[in-house]
Amino acid sequence: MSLLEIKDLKVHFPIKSGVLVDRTVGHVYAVDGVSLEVEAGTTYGLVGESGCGKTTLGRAVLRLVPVTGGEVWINGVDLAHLPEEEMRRSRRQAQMVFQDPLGSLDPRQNIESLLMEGLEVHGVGAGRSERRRQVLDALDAVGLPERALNRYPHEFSGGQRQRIGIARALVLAPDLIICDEPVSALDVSIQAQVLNLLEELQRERGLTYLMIAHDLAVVRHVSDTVGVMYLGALVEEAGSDALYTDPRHPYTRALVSAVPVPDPVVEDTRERILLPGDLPSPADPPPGCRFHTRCPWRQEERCATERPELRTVGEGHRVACHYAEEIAAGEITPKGVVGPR
Amino acid sequence: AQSDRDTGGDPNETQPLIFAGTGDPRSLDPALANDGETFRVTRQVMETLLVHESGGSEIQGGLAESWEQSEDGTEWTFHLREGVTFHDGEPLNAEAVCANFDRWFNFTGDYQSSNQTYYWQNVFGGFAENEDEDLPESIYESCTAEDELTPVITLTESSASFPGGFTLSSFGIMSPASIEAVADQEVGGEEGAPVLPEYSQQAGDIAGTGPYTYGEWDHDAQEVTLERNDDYWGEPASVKTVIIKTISEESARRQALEAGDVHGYDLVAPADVEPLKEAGFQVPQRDVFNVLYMAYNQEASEELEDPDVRKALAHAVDRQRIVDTILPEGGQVATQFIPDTVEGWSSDVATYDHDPDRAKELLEEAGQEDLTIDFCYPTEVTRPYMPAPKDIFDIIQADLKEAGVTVEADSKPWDEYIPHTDSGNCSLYLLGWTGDFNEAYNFLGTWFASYDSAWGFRDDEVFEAMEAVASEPDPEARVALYEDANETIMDYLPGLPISHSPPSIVFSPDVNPPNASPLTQERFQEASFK
Amino acid sequence: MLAGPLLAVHDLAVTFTQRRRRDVRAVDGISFSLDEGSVVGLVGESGCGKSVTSLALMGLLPTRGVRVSGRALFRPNGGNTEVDLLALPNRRMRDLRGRELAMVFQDPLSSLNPVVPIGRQVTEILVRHRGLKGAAARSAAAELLERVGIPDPRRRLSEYPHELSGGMRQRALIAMAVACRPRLMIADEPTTALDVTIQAQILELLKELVTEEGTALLMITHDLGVVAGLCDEINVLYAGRVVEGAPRHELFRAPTHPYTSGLLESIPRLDAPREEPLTPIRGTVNDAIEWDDGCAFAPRCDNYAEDCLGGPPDMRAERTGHRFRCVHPVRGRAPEPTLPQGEDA
Amino acid sequence: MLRFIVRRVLQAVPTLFGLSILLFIWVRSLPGGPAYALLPENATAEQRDALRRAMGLDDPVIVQYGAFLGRLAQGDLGESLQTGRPVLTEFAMKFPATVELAVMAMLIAVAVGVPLGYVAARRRGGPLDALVVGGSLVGICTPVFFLAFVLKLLLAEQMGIFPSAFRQTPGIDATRITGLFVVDGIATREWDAAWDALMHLVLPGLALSSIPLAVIVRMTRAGVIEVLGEDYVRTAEAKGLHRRTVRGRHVLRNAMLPVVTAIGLLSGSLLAGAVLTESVFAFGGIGQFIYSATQTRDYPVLLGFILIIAAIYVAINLLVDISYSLLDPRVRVS
Amino acid sequence: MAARTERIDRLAELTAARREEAEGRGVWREAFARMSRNPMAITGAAVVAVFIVVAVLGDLIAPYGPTEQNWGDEVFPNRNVFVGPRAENWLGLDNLGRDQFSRMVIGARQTLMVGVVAAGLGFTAGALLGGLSGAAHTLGGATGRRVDAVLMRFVDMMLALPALLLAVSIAALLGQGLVTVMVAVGTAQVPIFARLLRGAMIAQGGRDYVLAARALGARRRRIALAHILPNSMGPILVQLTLSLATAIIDAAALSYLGLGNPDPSVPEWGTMLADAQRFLSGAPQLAVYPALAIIVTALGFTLMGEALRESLDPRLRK
Ligand SMILES: Nc1ncnc2c1ncn2[C@@H]1O[C@H](COP(=O)(O)OP(=O)(O)OP(=O)(O)O)[C@@H](O)[C@H]1O
Ligand SMILES: Nc1ncnc2c1ncn2[C@@H]1O[C@H](COP(=O)(O)OP(=O)(O)OP(=O)(O)O)[C@@H](O)[C@H]1O
Ligand SMILES: [Mg+2]
Ligand SMILES: [Mg+2]
Repeated sequence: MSLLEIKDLKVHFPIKSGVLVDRTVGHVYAVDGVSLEVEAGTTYGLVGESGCGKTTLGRAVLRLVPVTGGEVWINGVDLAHLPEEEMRRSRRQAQMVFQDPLGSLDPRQNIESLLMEGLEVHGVGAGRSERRRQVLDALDAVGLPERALNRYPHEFSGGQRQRIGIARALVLAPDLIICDEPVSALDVSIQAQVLNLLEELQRERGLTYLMIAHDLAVVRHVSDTVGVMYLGALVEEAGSDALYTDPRHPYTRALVSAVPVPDPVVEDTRERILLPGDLPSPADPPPGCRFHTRCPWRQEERCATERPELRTVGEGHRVACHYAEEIAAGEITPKGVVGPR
Repeated sequence: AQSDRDTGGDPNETQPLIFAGTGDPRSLDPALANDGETFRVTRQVMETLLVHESGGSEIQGGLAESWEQSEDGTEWTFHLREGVTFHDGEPLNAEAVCANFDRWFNFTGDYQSSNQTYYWQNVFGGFAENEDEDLPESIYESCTAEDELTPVITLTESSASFPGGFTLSSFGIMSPASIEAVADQEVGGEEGAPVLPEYSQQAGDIAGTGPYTYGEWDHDAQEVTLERNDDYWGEPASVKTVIIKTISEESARRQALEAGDVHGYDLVAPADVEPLKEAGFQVPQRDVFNVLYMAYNQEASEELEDPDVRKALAHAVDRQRIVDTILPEGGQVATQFIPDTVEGWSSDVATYDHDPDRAKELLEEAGQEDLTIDFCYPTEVTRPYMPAPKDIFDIIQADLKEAGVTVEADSKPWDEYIPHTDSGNCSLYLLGWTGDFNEAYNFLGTWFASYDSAWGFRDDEVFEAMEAVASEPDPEARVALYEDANETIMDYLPGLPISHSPPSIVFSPDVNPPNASPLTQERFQEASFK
Repeated sequence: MLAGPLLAVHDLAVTFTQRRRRDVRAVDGISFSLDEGSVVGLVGESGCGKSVTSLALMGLLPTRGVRVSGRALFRPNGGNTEVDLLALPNRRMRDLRGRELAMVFQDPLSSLNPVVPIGRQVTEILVRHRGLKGAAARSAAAELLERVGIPDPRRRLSEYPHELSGGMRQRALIAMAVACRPRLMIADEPTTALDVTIQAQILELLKELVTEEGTALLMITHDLGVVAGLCDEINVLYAGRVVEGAPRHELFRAPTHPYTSGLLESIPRLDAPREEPLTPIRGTVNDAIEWDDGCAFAPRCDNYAEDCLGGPPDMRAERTGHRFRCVHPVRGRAPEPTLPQGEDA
Repeated sequence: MLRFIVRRVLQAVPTLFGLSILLFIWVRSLPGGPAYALLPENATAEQRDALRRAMGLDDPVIVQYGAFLGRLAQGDLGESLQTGRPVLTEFAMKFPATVELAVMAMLIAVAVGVPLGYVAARRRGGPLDALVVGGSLVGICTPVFFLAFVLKLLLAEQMGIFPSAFRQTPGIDATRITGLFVVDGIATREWDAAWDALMHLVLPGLALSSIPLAVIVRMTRAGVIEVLGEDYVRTAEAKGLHRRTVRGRHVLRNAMLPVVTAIGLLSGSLLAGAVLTESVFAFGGIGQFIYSATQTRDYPVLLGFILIIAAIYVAINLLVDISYSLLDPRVRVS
Repeated sequence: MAARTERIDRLAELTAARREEAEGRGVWREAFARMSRNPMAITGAAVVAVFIVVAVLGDLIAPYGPTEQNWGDEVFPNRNVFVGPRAENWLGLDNLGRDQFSRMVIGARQTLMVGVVAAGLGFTAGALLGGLSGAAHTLGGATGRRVDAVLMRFVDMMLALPALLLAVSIAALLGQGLVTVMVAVGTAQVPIFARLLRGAMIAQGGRDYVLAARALGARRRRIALAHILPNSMGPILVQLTLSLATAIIDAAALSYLGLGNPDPSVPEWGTMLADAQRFLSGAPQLAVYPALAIIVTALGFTLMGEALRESLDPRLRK
């Protein structure tokens, strides 16, 4: 059974401007029709370039940004259409870990009140001592000693701060944790510590993760299923091994080929697909396939006019490309691909 | 900075005399003003029928060489000087004089506002056609030219304001041609917002007979330039150009003088007099022509109805110390409500010396050992008769305390202070008056002629004494009556006259200053560069 | 007929002195060298002194509160005369910078002056070092932009940094760096702020420039993947010292310092099976101890033994071109944990 | 850009309108009143009442406000009770003095403040820095009128270098065109008049500049310190640019951005009337006039002047925003 | 085994030596710790401390009553006879023969009160206004933004009037008195505080920890009061310190314009300075004492404010 089910989720940020009163003159199509399911106890990884709408998607699940359309089902409730107060209470089911470990901790709260806050606002636990026990439990789970409680966020290192952020999410015993780039601000050695911790917690507590990151290697490492986003939409979704071994979408191919591997032997022989240009503006996404402006396999007409649907191309493998099969079969040749060196 | 422009030659011809006043003049037509800054300028240009003697307070002929009044005091005949011409070349004659009086009498519309024609209303009452029901009937009846040089002014009743009123700068005589030229320039603007007519704001439109003519009024630079009238009927002025500037800030005036930016200024702070003198500046002494008093309002505090209490307070105040420490040199302790320069001053009034013990005694007799009383004084203001209200208050407060009287201070800015005290809110308060002309009624009349909420007393003896003066048409006869009135008043003691203070004027060492006038009516034609 | 390496850094040390605080030894005796046309990498975690090293070489450290020692011998114009970059007077440094020595920084947005058009920022270096003026400078600038792959360069000249995308900005910065065909280019994490696809573009561009122009490149990064594909030789830094240096194949094949191998084992690799667990180095860089007390890495080291604390370990060279600073180097891959896990221990 | 300006102007309308209501209520609730301030002590109660009536002060406030708005719509702000001249005329007469003074003060503040701030930032933590920062703080903490007195005492009275009062030597032969004496002097080629007016500006300018100077010094210093730490300055240095290029194009240009805003706001408050300075130097600008209007309860002047000042203030803010957007392309308005 | 523990202990020791230990200290305590090392702050604090002590203990320190004209017969300001410092009157006599030293000492209290009450008033009203607006803007959605816009228009109106003019206006409205001075000077500060707090709150409102609190399910009021507000206090606390100085100086300016506290029984530096202008030529010392006192005190507060600003400013830290 899937814990989280997102159906055709849309988040459009209005762009306001006007002479006397502001009128909406356009939208940033940050998330534009994403559907996905996350099975309980698994990790769904979301990758994509900066600005493609990953964070917005994660926040939309918790309704931290206004949802323009679509549904977000968790435990049989559509969060997207809950009244404000009920939504507030439902936030307990899903928690979030943020990218910037320091910025997401109130600098004036010590760790105890930081961890206690969630319990207090939801009235969890009978009395202070009970809450304190739960706080200590969470703290222990992330590997921080009790004496951390009366310290302040700025006194910790980056990795420790991220542990605190994870502990804050844990205390409420949520079903789902949305991790928005939890390790991208950390050094590689610390990054591994945090990733291991997340995996360990999942094993112990049966947590479900929506793991957002731009580092494909990290996402693949921790996820069961990986979704690739481009300009507010999913372009491919697959099991994490399949995604690397058998990427179907041209964008995924390019992404996979661009990730450097710390091995000179691999690097020297790797095929590189260099995408030309930059990500178009999400306020003015290209018509048709959103990727066609940069796609080396682009075909005349269809790519520029018809927006490809996400369709199933194999066991748990969905892709949004008109020519996925033709590309896989080598019938269409790419332009501007740099061969191995 | 001045000397830079000395190019040799006679400084009187080459160099302007710069004098600083305390505010901008309001109008070049004195009929439309009531403030000293305006008159300082207009007086040099527009002359009146009568004047006070130079440097004194005696009334003398001005444009009129002599004058007579009828028995009942309603007809005033003036004998004009011969050979006087206006700056525009027209001759001064009886018709010209009458044209001026008729013009004022026939003012309409916003000219009838007391803001514009305060002095006309003060002396003559209303106008030919009063537009406001509150305006009294005018006592002006007519002006006729008995002959070429003999205008006769007829009043409906006699008034103690005359002949003094004819010296008022507001009644400066303008040339008939000017009158005609400006006739169609009404006071403009909407109701409630009168705009002064254009001619009163720029030089060149109106001509008088004075030793100076209006040269220019530079509003941007806040300066009025006066140019010598070389055809003046009397002794022509020495200095060719006189410039009157505005420096509203007291110490800025002093610094400007010290820095050589001006040659003189009026209203010297008493504390500056000595240092200025020491630095070589000239501070000619003016005679006193004002009075500062502490009023008792008997309606505000019934304790004051007891004459002993009033006297006790009088004995308690060390008026000599106020004079000694606060007033400029030449200040006097007041024995009565008029200075000795005004005719009618009596040397036989009851006096109340500083005697704290006597004060205590009197209070004890009155059963007011622990008297607590409120005392008002104004802020944001210095008046010529009251250079430092707060300091004066401080001293009196300390004196009263010594006599066992507790004072509750109450201060208000000037514009609130007047209505505050007028409507009887203050038991004790400081106020005073600078005379407009040499006539005791100009002082005593407004205060003691009848019941006034500002004083809150009804005393028939006092009122009768005043009535006697008012109904006496003969100015000479009035003098004796004034002396009686003063004695009556000081016996009754409606308030305590404190002091007479000479407002100081200062000039730089290189100037021969004009005669210092007790009425601050200095004539710049008397000044010259050394 | 070369007289030695293009740049030879000997014992570079940088100390920040602060009032009422203990001194910070950001760089603690770094030595490495760089041949003409070669690509050398400096890798290490945050705070190990990578940026300070590069700034010291460029003479861009603040003048007050900093002590710099050591030598950095550089051969301008590829000639035989050597100058010590660390001892050169400021004025001479200014002449070298931008012409002989160029630098590309990490954050392309903040590294460009936001209120000056791109064109101006490119031309000013041409004006300064190549004496170009007016239209000549502008067309040279446009050529440069074209060279680094910016489309429609003429129009871009009058645009401001914020109007360019991240990749374009970094290209513009690179254009400025190569404007005078410098002998040596220092790139301090040039791709860290960029997306992978853009990173790939930029790395490609750098490679191309290095090969075509013969510029030597000192590549500073924390990404082992980047150096693996780009550098001829790699130096691994820890707490202000080089702990291991080797040609790239050598380094990745046989990482000898426990730190290097630890780093390699803590990154998830796209080409490895995903089940393979990550082996993090425990603790953080803050746990480093003073080199004077012993190996700075000791508190985090799995091979830690008592003799690690006997003063700073010497640099050892086992095979040619491979040096490391360790008392108990990694032999094979069988780490034996000696301290409890968790960084707060 | 035009849209932006229109938008801002339209936005200012309700502010000014609200302000006019507040001001009106405020002004009319002042106790006392012109009838008491304008007439001598001995005026009778009848005379004072008549004057109140004549000035329309007896009508209900709402009626008065209506009349005021009606006149305002025709561009008429009423007449000064003090001087009997239209408020606009009065403003036109007083404002040039204030403008001259404000410009002078601002010029001094910028010309001295920016270099000082830059030097202090460059020598951050050193004795020169401490001196500059300390001096600027003392400048802020000294009451302006006291400073003015000291300046006058030293430079005008003791040394006689500068004149102590007025805008120009009285009686000097000068033609008035704009009312800005220096400008007029230059326009008419009356060089001595222009020079004379300029010399008269020095002391009041100095006194008035103390606060803006201190603000500019400190903002420049903070800005330069911040910019010196920016990556693009390092980039510029890495390009081997000349020191002055780095300083001018890269450091100061960016460090000046917040200073520009500050200059705008400071000019706004300087133009609003340097009450103290103007009165100490008998400069006759709007500040002094407003002050005397509060003393004489000159309602139309208070109302009119303050409204005009508020409008000028809004306009200056707009100018600041526009110039800011010209200087900083990032906030360029469409 | 023992050896191994020892080794670990030794390591821990070495590691600890490198770290700068800061146990359980909040942002504010850190800031104060930084301030206590800053000579600017120390100087400022010392001045302020002396000032406060004098203000509080004025009655005990002053040898004479401030209004006693004990030497009234020795001073004749109109004849330029003043009495300078001498054994019994350390700072000489004022123009009415009162002990200048006693007046200065006792005047400190009034001055402090004016400063504290005025700045406090500006702070309270401004913080209320700004806080409301800031909270409405950050959390109130579309309605909130409208509320904020209206409030800000109001602040704009106040801001459109220059501070001194505003103060003069209010003083004219309220009539003279100590309260007037405090209200006038305080009101002039209101828009500054309001703008600062609103700005800070909007900045803080965009920070991740606010989002985190929302994600936790905290209520808006809690977020505004417990998270955004406390983190936004820095700038206005700095401003509060600076305002104390401004208030004292502005009060002096009002006094100079004749709008100060008219009650002569309690001396106040601003009033004393303004009064003394009259005797500047004869007895400049009468002006110099209060002027210096005002400058030094204001400087004390300003130094503290600036130091506080520096210690709170992340850019200037390091
Ligand atoms: N509150 C907002 N208002 C308007 N636009 C927004 C808002 N939040 C995000 N956007 C825009 O929506 C788009 C998607 O942003 P989002 O932060 O979701 O991207 P992301 O994939 O998380 O990128 P990154 O890797 O940089 O975090 C971006 O163009 C961004 O500018
Ligand atoms: N101006 C300075 N004053 C004091 N210490 C400094 C200064 N600049 C750098 N340091 C210290 O020097 C050390 C090395 O810094 P450096 O910037 O070189 O690290 P880095 O390796 O470039 O790290 P990153 O990957 O974060 O850029 C750090 O511990 C840092 O705190
Ligand atoms: Mg994101
Ligand atoms: Mg770095």
